[in-house]
Amino acid sequence: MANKGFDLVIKVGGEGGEGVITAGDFLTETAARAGYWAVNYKSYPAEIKGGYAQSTVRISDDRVFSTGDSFDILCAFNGEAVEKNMVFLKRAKEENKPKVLVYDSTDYQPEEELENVIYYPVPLSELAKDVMKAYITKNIIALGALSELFGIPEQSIKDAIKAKFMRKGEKIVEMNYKAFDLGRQYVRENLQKKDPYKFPEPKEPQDVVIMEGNQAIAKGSIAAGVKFYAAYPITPATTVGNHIVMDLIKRGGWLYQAEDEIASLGMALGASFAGQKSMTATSGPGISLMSEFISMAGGTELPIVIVDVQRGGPSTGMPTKHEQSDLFICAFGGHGDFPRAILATTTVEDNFYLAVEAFNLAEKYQIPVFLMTDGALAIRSEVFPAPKVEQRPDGKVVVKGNIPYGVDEIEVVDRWVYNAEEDKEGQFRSETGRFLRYKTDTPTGITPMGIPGDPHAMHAITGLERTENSDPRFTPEIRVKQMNKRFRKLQTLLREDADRYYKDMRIDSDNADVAIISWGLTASIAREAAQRLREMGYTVNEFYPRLLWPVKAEVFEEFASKAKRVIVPETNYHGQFAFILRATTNLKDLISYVAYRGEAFIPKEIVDFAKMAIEKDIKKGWFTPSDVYGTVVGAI
Amino acid sequence: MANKGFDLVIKVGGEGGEGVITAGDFLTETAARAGYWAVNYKSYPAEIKGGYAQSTVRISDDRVFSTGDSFDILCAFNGEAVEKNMVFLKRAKEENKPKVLVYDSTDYQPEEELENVIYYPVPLSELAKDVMKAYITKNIIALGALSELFGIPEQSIKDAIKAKFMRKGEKIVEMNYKAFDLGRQYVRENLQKKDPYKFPEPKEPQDVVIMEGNQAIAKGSIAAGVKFYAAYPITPATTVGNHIVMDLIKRGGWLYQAEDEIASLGMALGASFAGQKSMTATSGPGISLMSEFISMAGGTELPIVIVDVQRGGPSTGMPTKHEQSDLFICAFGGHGDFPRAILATTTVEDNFYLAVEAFNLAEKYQIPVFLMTDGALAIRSEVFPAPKVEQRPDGKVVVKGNIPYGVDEIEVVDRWVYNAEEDKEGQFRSETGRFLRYKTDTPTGITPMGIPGDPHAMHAITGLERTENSDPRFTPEIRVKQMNKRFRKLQTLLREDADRYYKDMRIDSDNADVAIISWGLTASIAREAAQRLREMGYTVNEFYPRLLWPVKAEVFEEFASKAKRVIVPETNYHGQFAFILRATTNLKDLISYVAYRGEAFIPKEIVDFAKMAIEKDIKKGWFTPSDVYGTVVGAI
Amino acid sequence: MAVLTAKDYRSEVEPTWCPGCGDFGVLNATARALAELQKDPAKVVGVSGIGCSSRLPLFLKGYNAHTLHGRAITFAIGVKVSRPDLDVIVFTGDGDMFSIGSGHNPHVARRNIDLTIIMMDNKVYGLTKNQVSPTSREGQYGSLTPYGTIDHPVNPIQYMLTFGATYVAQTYAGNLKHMTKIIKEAIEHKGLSFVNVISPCPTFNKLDSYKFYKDHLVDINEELGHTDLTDYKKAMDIAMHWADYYHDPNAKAHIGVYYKVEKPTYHDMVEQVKAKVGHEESIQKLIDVCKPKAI
Amino acid sequence: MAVLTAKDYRSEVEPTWCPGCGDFGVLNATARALAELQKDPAKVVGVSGIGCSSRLPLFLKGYNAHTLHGRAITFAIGVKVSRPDLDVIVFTGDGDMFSIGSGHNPHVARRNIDLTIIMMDNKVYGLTKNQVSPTSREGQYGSLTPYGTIDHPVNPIQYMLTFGATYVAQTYAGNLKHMTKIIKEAIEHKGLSFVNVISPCPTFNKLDSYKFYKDHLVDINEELGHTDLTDYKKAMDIAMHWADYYHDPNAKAHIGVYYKVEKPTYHDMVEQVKAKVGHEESIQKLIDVCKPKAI
Ligand SMILES: Cc1ncc(C[n+]2csc(CCOP(=O)(O)OP(=O)(O)O)c2C)c(N)n1
Ligand SMILES: Cc1ncc(C[n+]2csc(CCOP(=O)(O)OP(=O)(O)O)c2C)c(N)n1
Ligand code: SF4
Ligand code: SF4
Ligand SMILES: [Mg+2]
Ligand SMILES: [Mg+2]
Repeated sequence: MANKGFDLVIKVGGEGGEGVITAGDFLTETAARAGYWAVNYKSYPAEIKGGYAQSTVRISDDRVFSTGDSFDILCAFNGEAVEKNMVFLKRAKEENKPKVLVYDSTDYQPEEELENVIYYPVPLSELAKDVMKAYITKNIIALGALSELFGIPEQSIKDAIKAKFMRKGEKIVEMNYKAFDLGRQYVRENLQKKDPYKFPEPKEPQDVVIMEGNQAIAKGSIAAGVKFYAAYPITPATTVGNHIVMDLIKRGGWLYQAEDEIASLGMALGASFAGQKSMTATSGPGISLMSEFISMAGGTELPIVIVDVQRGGPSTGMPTKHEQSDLFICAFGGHGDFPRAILATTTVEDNFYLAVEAFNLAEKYQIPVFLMTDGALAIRSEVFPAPKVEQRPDGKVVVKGNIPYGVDEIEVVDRWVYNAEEDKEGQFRSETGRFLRYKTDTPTGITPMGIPGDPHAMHAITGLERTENSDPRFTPEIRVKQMNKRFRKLQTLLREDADRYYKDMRIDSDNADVAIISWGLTASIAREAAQRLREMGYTVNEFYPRLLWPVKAEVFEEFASKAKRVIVPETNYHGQFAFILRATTNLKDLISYVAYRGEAFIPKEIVDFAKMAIEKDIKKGWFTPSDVYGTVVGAI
Repeated sequence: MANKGFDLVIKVGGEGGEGVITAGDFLTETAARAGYWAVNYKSYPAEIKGGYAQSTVRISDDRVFSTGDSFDILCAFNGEAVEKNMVFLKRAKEENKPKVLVYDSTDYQPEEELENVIYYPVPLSELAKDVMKAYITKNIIALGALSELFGIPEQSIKDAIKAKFMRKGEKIVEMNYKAFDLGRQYVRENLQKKDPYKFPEPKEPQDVVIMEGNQAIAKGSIAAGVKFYAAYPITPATTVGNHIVMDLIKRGGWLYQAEDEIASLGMALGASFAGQKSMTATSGPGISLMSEFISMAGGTELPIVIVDVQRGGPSTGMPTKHEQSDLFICAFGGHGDFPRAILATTTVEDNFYLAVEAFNLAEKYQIPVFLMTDGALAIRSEVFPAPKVEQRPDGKVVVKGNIPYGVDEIEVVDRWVYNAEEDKEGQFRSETGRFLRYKTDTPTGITPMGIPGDPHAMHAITGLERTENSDPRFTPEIRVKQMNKRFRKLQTLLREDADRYYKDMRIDSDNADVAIISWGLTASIAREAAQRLREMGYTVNEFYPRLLWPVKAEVFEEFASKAKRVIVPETNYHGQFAFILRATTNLKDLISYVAYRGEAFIPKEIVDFAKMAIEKDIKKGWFTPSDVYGTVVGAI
Repeated sequence: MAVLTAKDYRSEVEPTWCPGCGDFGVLNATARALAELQKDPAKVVGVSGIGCSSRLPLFLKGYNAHTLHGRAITFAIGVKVSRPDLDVIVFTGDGDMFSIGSGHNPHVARRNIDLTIIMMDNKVYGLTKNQVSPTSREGQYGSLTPYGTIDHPVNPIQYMLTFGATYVAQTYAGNLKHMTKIIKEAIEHKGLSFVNVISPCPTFNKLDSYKFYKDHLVDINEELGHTDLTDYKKAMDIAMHWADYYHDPNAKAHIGVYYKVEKPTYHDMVEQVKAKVGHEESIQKLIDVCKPKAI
Repeated sequence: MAVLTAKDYRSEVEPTWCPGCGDFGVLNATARALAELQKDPAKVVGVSGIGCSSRLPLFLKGYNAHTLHGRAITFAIGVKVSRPDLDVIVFTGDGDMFSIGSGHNPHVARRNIDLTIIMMDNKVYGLTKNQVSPTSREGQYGSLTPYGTIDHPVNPIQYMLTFGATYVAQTYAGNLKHMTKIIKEAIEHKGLSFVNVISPCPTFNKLDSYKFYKDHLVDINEELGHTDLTDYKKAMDIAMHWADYYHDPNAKAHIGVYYKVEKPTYHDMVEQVKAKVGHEESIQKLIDVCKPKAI
C-alpha cells in the first residue's frame, strides 16, 4: 500500500485442484469490476495432478506491471503454502510493513508467531465440508473471508462469481453465494481486524479486458488476420493454440496439429506461400527443430510469425520455469546469413499488440519474425484497457487501444501482392515476360509476391541461391545482389519501423546515476525498480525496446550517453541482449545483470544491484543477485 | 615465381570426366615426389555429370597456404576453360608477369592474342583419339606436354602415374607412359618455348603425406581414437565419411548411415554415453537439424565432436560453394545457455591436427565441440609433413608432426571415467552411496563420467535440470549451482587450453600499420596478403586463432592494441567472428572485411583493402571487395 | 483458355540431370498428364524436397516450391489445407521421402489429405553422389557402405498402404504411356495418392538399370488380373512381393495400381467442423469475450 | 551376485505420475521382468524420449537416459551399436514414438537392431495436458481439437510389422502378469522387439479407461488360438483389427504376441563385415597410406 494510492498484493497458495488458481482469477476479475487494475501471476505445479499451486494478484489504483517483491496478504489453503512462503513472512520484520496470513486452520496451526505478521485462522476445509457439504466451495469461502477482512467489494466479487457459474444454472450460483456469505460471516463472528489493509470503494468500472498472456497472443493474431496456425504442443506455448483454435475456425482459418515442430513450420510456410497469414508457436526445443526452415524462410523471403514462449533451458531444461534464454537462437540460429526480426513482449497487453506488429513486419518485409515471450507471461493474467479493432472506409483494419509502447494505433499490413494490372511497364517482368519474384534493385529490397492462382506471377521458390526470376544460379554477381537485396529489407525496417518500438524510453537526466535497458518480462520488473530508485533520490533513465533485432545502434548509443552507467537486467546466463548490444553498438560499458535460476527478478533485486553499482562505481561487467546478496536467492 | 624461390601456379580446366581433376592430382603428387610442396584447389562442377571442372595447383619451394591470386599457366582442355579464365588471362597485361596458355587445339582456336600471354596449342583430343586410340589418355598427354614445356621432372610424374595405375596392371601403366611420352614428343617437335617458367631440379623427397581436407579430418579422428561415426550424406561433408568408413572398421569401430541428421547426432550421443569417442560430420542444414541435440549435449555434458564442413547459406544455399557463415549457428544455435567450444581449420594440415584437438576438448570438458571447416578445404589437397602417431610407454597416444598452430605435440585425451577404487573417500558418492555424476563443487567444473557396465557409477542422464545425482529438480539453488558448474568448464578451458590455439600470432611492431585477425580458409589467404603488405613496406601483425569460442578477451585486446587498425576478413555477410569479438572483448574498432559471393578471397583483395584502409585511415566499419573495386568481383 | 499442350507446363529452366536419367521421363509424363487434364498452370503447385528428383518442379511452369530435404510433404500440406482450390503435387525421391522424410508419411496418409505424391525411386542417393537409400537392395555399394549395405530395404508400397493412402500405384520411367496414365489418375484422385516411379539412375545405380527392368516388369492390373482396386488385403498381398526380384532373378517388378478407394478427405472433414462451429464476422466480438461478462 | 528382486531394479526417484496412471504398472512389470532374468543392472540401459511415459527410466536403477522428444530410438541405437554387450530398452509413449518420432521407426526395424521398445500407449498426450495423439480415436477431444479430432489413428502393431520388427506384441497395464511375461520375452528376443502397452491415462483420456478395457480385452494367443508366431500374414491380418473396438462396441482389443521370428540382427551383419575387412593395429599405417606410394 504505497503512499501514492491503493496497491495491494494478495497471494493464494495451496494444493493444485483446490481452486487456488480460480480464487486468484476471481480476485482479478473483482478488481476489474470494481474499477481497479490487476495483474495475476500464476504458478502451476510441475506435477500433472496435485502439487503446489499459487496465484499472486496485485490490485492497484494505477496500473502496475510486476507482482512486486512480495505479498501483503497470504491466503494459505494448507500448511504447505505457509511453509513455502515462510521466507517472505519472515521478512515482514525487517520490511517495516506488516504481512497478513489468512490460513485454513482446519488441520494446521503455525508453530510460532512471527514479528509484524498478523494471523487470521479460518477453518476453510471444515466449513466447506461440514457446513457447505461441498469441499469444492473451499475457495469461495476463502474469498468471502478475504472480502470481509479487507473490504473487497462484495457486489463485485458476487458478480464475478455469477459470471463464472451462470451457465451452470441458478442453483450453482446460489450455492456459491452461500459459500461466500459463510466466509464473510465466519470472519465477522470470529475475528478481529488487526491489519491496516483495506480496499477502497468500488469505482465506475472501465472498459477493460482480462487476458492471459497466451490468450492475448491468440487474440492479437486474430486481429492481425492470421488464417493458418500449425501447432505442436509444448509447454508453455501450447495454450496459444488452445486459445486460438475456435476463433480461427470462426474466422475461416484452421489450426493444424502437426506431427512435430519441423512439420509445423513447414506447413505454416506452405500456407504463407499459398498467400495466407500464417504462424506457429513453440518453445526453445521447437525453435531448435525449426532452425532449418527458419533459414529457408529467411532465404526464400516467406512471411512467417514464430512465437517463442520461452522456458528454462538448455535442452528439456525447466519447462515450467521462467527464463529469457532463447534470444541467441532466435537471433542467430539457423545456418547461414539471412534477415529476420525479433519482437519481445514485456506484459500481457504487449502480447496482444505485438502479435499484430509481428504479422505486420513479417508481411511487409517477407521475413521470419520472432515474437518472444515467456512461460511466466503466458499464464499471467492482466486487466488492461479493451483493444478496439476497426475497419476503415478504405478497407484497412486498424487496431487501437492503450498501446503500451507508445504508438497511437496499428494499421494491419497486408503483403504486397503482385498486380499485373498495375505493372503495365513490366517493372517486375523479365524481357521474356517472366515474373521477377526476386528483383534486386528495388530501393527497399522488398518485391511483390505472386500468389498461386494468378497467371501473371507464376514462379518457383527454392532455397538455392537464384536469379531475379528464381532460377538456381551461383555466380558471384547474382549472389551478391540477392544477398544485398535481402539485407536491404532490414535497413528499410530500421529506417521505417524501428523507432516505433523504441518509444518506451524515459530520460530523467542527461547524466543520470543509472540507466536501465531491459526486455521481456524483466522490463516490467525493471520499470518498478526504476520508480523506487527515483523515490530514493537517484536519477534514472529507462529504455524498454520491443524490437531486439535488428538493432538501430544510434538509439542505444544516445540513450546510454546520458547516464553514468547502464544496467541490462535479463534472465539468462550469457546476458544475451547485452551481448548483442556490445556487438552492434559502440557501447562497451554495459553492465550485465543476470539471473538464471528459473524465476523472474523481483524489483528489489534490481534496486539493490543498482544501488551497489552506484555506490561501488561499477561501469561494466557481469553480475548476478549472488553478487549482491552473497548467496543464491529465490524470488517466488 | 616469386623472387624468394620457386613458386608456380598451374591451373587445369575442362569438362568434368575428362581427367581434369586427376591431372591436378598428378601434378600435386609429382611435386611431392620431386621434393616440393603443393596445394591443389579443386572445383567440381555443380552438375552431377559433366559440367566445368578445374584444378589449381600451386607448387613451391617454401610451403604456401593459398592458391594465390591467379595462375601462371593454364592448361585448357577445351574452349570453355579458356573463356572461363579470360578475365584472368586479360590481367596478364597489367600484372607485368606473363601467363601461359596451353590449350587443346583440336577444336578450338583463341580469337585474339592477349598481351603478355604465351600460347601453346597442343591437339590433345586428336592425339588421344587418333594416335593413342584412347580418349581417356587425354589428360596424361597433357601432363607430358606440361612436363616438356616446363621441365616438370619426368621421373617424378612417371612414378606418380605408375603408383596410380599399378594395381590395374603393367599394360595400363605402359599405355599411360606412352601417352605421357606422346605429349612430350609433340611439344618437342612442334613448339618453341617462349615463357620463363621452369621447374627446378627434383630434390630429395621429404617425408610427406598428400591428403584432401575431408580425408585429413578422417585420419585425424582415427588418430584421436574415434570409435563411432554417425553419418547422413550432405555436400560437402559426405566424404569425411567416405574416407573414414574402412579405417573405422579396421580399428574396431563403426560408421552408421542414419536416416537423417537428427538421428545421426542422437546416435553419436548414445555411443558417447555408452563410453565411446564419437562424432558426426555435416554442413549447415544438418547443424540446423541437430540444434536440439546440441543443446542436450551441452546440458547433459556428453562429449561429442561435430564437424561442420560449411557451404554457402542460407537454406540450401550454394552447396558446392565456399563460405564461412555457420559461425553464428555453431556459437549460438540450440536453445538456452550451455557450454561449447569451436575450433576452426585454416588448411588441410590443420584439419588433421585439429580433429585430434576437437576430440581432446570434447572428452576433457564433456561438451559439444564444433570442428569448423569448409567445402573448399574439404576437396583441396595439400602436401604436408607426415604426422606421427606414437604410443608412449604409459600407454598414452601422442600425435606429432609439423603442427601448424605452433604446439609441439598433441597428447590424446581420454575422458575422466569414474573409478570407485580411486574414490575411496567417496568424493563422488552421495551419503546414500549414489554416484554424483553432476557434483557441482569441483574446481574445474569437470566431474567423472560413469560408463555402462560399471556397477559403481550407475546414473541417469536427463535434459531436465537436476541434482548432483541427476534427479530432475528445479529449485533456484540447484539450478544456479549446476549452471555455474557447466560454465566453469569453459573458464577452465580458457585457463588451461585456450593459449595453445592462439600461438599462430606474429607481432612485427607495437604500432603496426595494420593487424589482421582471421579464421578458417580465409586465414591462409590473409597470411599471404600480410606477407605481401610487408614486402610493400607496411608493418603488419597477424593472428590466426584456431579456437573461436569461447573467447579469451585479453589475448585479442592485447594483440589489437599493437596496431593502428585491425582488419577481420571472413567470408560471410555479418562479419560473424568480428561480431563475436566486438561482443566479448573491449575492442570496438574492428574492421569487418567480408565477401559473401560463394568464393574465397584472393590475397590481392586483402592487400588492396588493407592499403585502402591505411590510406584512408579507416578504423572500423563493414566493407566488401565492392568497396575497393566498385563492383562485384569473382575470384576463381 | 486455348488448349494447352505438354510444353505449356514446362518452365524455361533446363534440367541439369545426367543424360539417361529416369527423371526426364517423369517430367514428360507429368507435363502430359497435366495437359490431358487441361489444368490451369497457375493453380497447380508442385512441391519438392532436395535431391536430383526434387529438382523436377523447377522445370514446371506454375507455382512451385523446391523446399528442404525430406519436408516437401509438410509444406504441401500447408498449401493444400489453406488453399484447397489448388492442385498440389509432391515430387520427391526415395531418400527424400523414405529416409529423412519418413516421419511425415504416416500422417499425411492417415488424414487422407488430397495431395498427389510422385516419388522417383532410383534406389540410391543421386545428388550426394552414391549412397544407399532406404530402397536400395541389400549388398548395394554406396560411398558410406563400400562393403555393400547390410540394411533390408523399405517397401514404399506396403508402407503407404499401411499408412492409409487411398490411391497407391507403381509405374516405370521407361514407360511414358503407363506413367502418364497413372500420374493423371493420381492427380484426379480425391484423397492422398502415392505413385512410386521406378526411375533409373544410370550414373550411380548400376543394378536398377533400364536393361534390368526391360524384362523384369509385369503389369499387375493388365497381366496379373488385379482389378478389384478396393480390395485392401489383396493390395497388401501383392505389395509384399514388391522386392522379390531383388533375390529371385525370375521374379518380376510390378507396375500398376494396387489400391484405389474413395474416402472423405481431410478437407471434407474440415468443412464439416467449420459448418458446425459457424462463422464470426467481427474480430471485435472475439476480443470482447475477454471483458468481464455482463451479468 | 546375490539374487536380485524387482526392488533392486528401482532407483531412489519417486514417480511423479498421477494416481492410477497405467505407467506404474509398466514400471513394476519391467522391474519384475528384469529380476526374473537376473539382469545385471549396470548392463541394462533404459532410453526414453519426453512424455509422462518417458519418465520411466528415471525410476529404474542402472544406466538410463531421458533424452529428447521422439529421439529415444536414435540414442538407443548409438548405445547398442557401439556397445552390443548391453541390454538396451527404449521406453516411449504414443506421441513420442508415433508422432514426432515416427521417422525413426522404419529404420530401426528394418535393420533388426537388437533393442526392446516398450511403448506406453495412453492414446493421448499426457505431459502437455491433453492433446490427441496419433493413436487417439477419431472424435476424441483434445485441447487443440476441441471439436473432436478428425484424424484417423495409426495402427502401431501393423506399422511395426510392416517395418520388419521381429517381435511384436501388445499387452495391458492392468494385467501385471501378462505384461511381465511379454516384457521378459521381448528383452530376451534377439532382434528388434516392439511391445505396445495399453496404459490408461485416467487424468486426460476418459475413453480408454480401465473400466473400458475390463471387458474389452482378448488374448490372441490363448483365446483366439494365434500360435504360429512366424506367420507374417496371419499376424498382419490380426493387426488390421487392432482398433475395431473404436467403432464396434462388441469388438475386442487384443493382447498377446502377434509375431516372433529369428533373423540375423544388425550386429550379426556388422560382425560379418568386420570379419571380412579385418583389423589394423597401427594407426600410423592408416595415415601412411597417404604418402606417395613406393614404386
Ligand atoms: C538436411 C539435409 N541433409 C542432407 C542433404 C543432402 N542431400 C541432398 S539430396 C540427398 C539425397 C537425395 O536422395 P533422393 O531423395 O533419393 O534423391 P535423388 O538424388 O536420388 O533423386 C541428400 C542426402 C540436404 N540437402 N539437406
Ligand atoms: C521438441 C519437443 N516438442 C514438444 C515437446 C512437448 N512434449 C512433451 S511430452 C509431449 C507428448 C508426449 O506424448 P506421449 O509420448 O504420448 O507421452 P505421455 O505423456 O502421453 O505418456 C510433448 C508434445 C517437447 N518436450 N519437445
Ligand atoms: S545422378 Fe542419377 S538421379 Fe541424379 S541426375 Fe544423374 S542419373 Fe539422375
Ligand atoms: S497425465 Fe495421464 S499419462 Fe500422465 S501421469 Fe497423469 S495419468 Fe499418467
Ligand atoms: Mg534417390
Ligand atoms: Mg501418450
